[in-house]
Amino acid sequence: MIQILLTEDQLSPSQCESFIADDAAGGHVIFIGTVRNNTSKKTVLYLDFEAYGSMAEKEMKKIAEQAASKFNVFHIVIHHRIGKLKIGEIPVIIGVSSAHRKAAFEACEYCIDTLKESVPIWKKEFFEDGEVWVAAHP
Amino acid sequence: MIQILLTEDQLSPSQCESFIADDAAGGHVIFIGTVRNNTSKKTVLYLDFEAYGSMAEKEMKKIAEQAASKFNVFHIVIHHRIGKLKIGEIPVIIGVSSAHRKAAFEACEYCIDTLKESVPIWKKEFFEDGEVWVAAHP
Amino acid sequence: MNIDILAFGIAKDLIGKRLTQMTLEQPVTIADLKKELIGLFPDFQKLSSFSIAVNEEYQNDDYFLQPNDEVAIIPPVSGG
Amino acid sequence: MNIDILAFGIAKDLIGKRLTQMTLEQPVTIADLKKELIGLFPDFQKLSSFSIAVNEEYQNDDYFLQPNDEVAIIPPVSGG
Repeated sequence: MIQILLTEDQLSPSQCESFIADDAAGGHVIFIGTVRNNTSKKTVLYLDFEAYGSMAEKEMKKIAEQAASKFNVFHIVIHHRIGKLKIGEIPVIIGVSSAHRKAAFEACEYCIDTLKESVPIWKKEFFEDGEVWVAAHP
Repeated sequence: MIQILLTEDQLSPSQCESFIADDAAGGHVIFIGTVRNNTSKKTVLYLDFEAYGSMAEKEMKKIAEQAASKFNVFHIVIHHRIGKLKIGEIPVIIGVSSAHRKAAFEACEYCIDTLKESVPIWKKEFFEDGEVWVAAHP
Repeated sequence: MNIDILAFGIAKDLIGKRLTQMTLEQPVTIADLKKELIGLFPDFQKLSSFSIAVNEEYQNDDYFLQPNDEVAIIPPVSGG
Repeated sequence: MNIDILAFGIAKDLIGKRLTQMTLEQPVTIADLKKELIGLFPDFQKLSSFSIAVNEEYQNDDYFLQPNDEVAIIPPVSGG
């Protein structure tokens, strides 16, 4: 089963872990992204995430479906938060369960790598002396 | 930092997640192993884990130290449970945090792969019609 | 034809608003639209790249826009 | 010399107890100990493999055992 969530509320690792639980699963791999306090050695104050919501949900669903067809897994959950996030807060959680662990590792890494390439979500980093849309410029 | 735990008590994913949290970390990868309800299509009732406790703790610490030296990571936690575990219960949790996610994925997978090769812990599977020490025979 | 265009992230900042309307002669491809955008807002050329989504799907430069399409400018994404 | 030997997992089942004592002529290597164990408990040969740890570290077949070593039989591990 696949679960996709795009929300302004706090994300919950334990909720994601519950969704992927399965009596036939032996391995669960969870990726939790957090807001780092620095980028290129500059101190980050906070981030602001914006999404093209309806398309972002569709793209996340596509990624989960692709991962489910490429790897031998049971369940995939992708939760992404938008809005203003402080250092240490969680913008993204991806969880995958499988009978054998290798498939869960591969599918989880595939989902986060692909999400970062194709899902229409943008983050702006706020520094003490300015702000910048991440990855916008070469 | 490294944290190793070998215990008869229930393991807690959220406790492991808290240990690896770091304001400079952007990626956290958590592996949660659970007891599957089947093996080679036979129904498993429960497992019983036994350890050479003092050596198992040393070996887990070595693995975490090796992973920390091979990959660019911040924190590694390895918790392993022993005793009788029911289907769905958690024998092992491994968590790794890093600035960039790739290192956390690699270190986490390295730790669980190596743990399964070298840490002196043994599990016996209990079926309706018998019991077997896993991996003991060819 | 008139086309409603959604802009996100830095594209919204460059255009100055989230929803803008452009009048274009049919037939018009995504390549034509991109050229038009760069003409109006030269800073689009400074971006690493930008894509166009139509009805919530990425489309290539040779796609022909239709009157009721929902068109969105997708600057380099940075989610996760 | 007398050596205390710890046995775990299936090794404990084969020997029948967790702690056993063997009397061996010095010098004695781990290879010698393994041969002795197989002589006493032939089912050890049926295992996929088994290792010997000395003072909580894996040691190779050519390691010479010392009187106060803590020796442990490590059948194929299956943690995780």
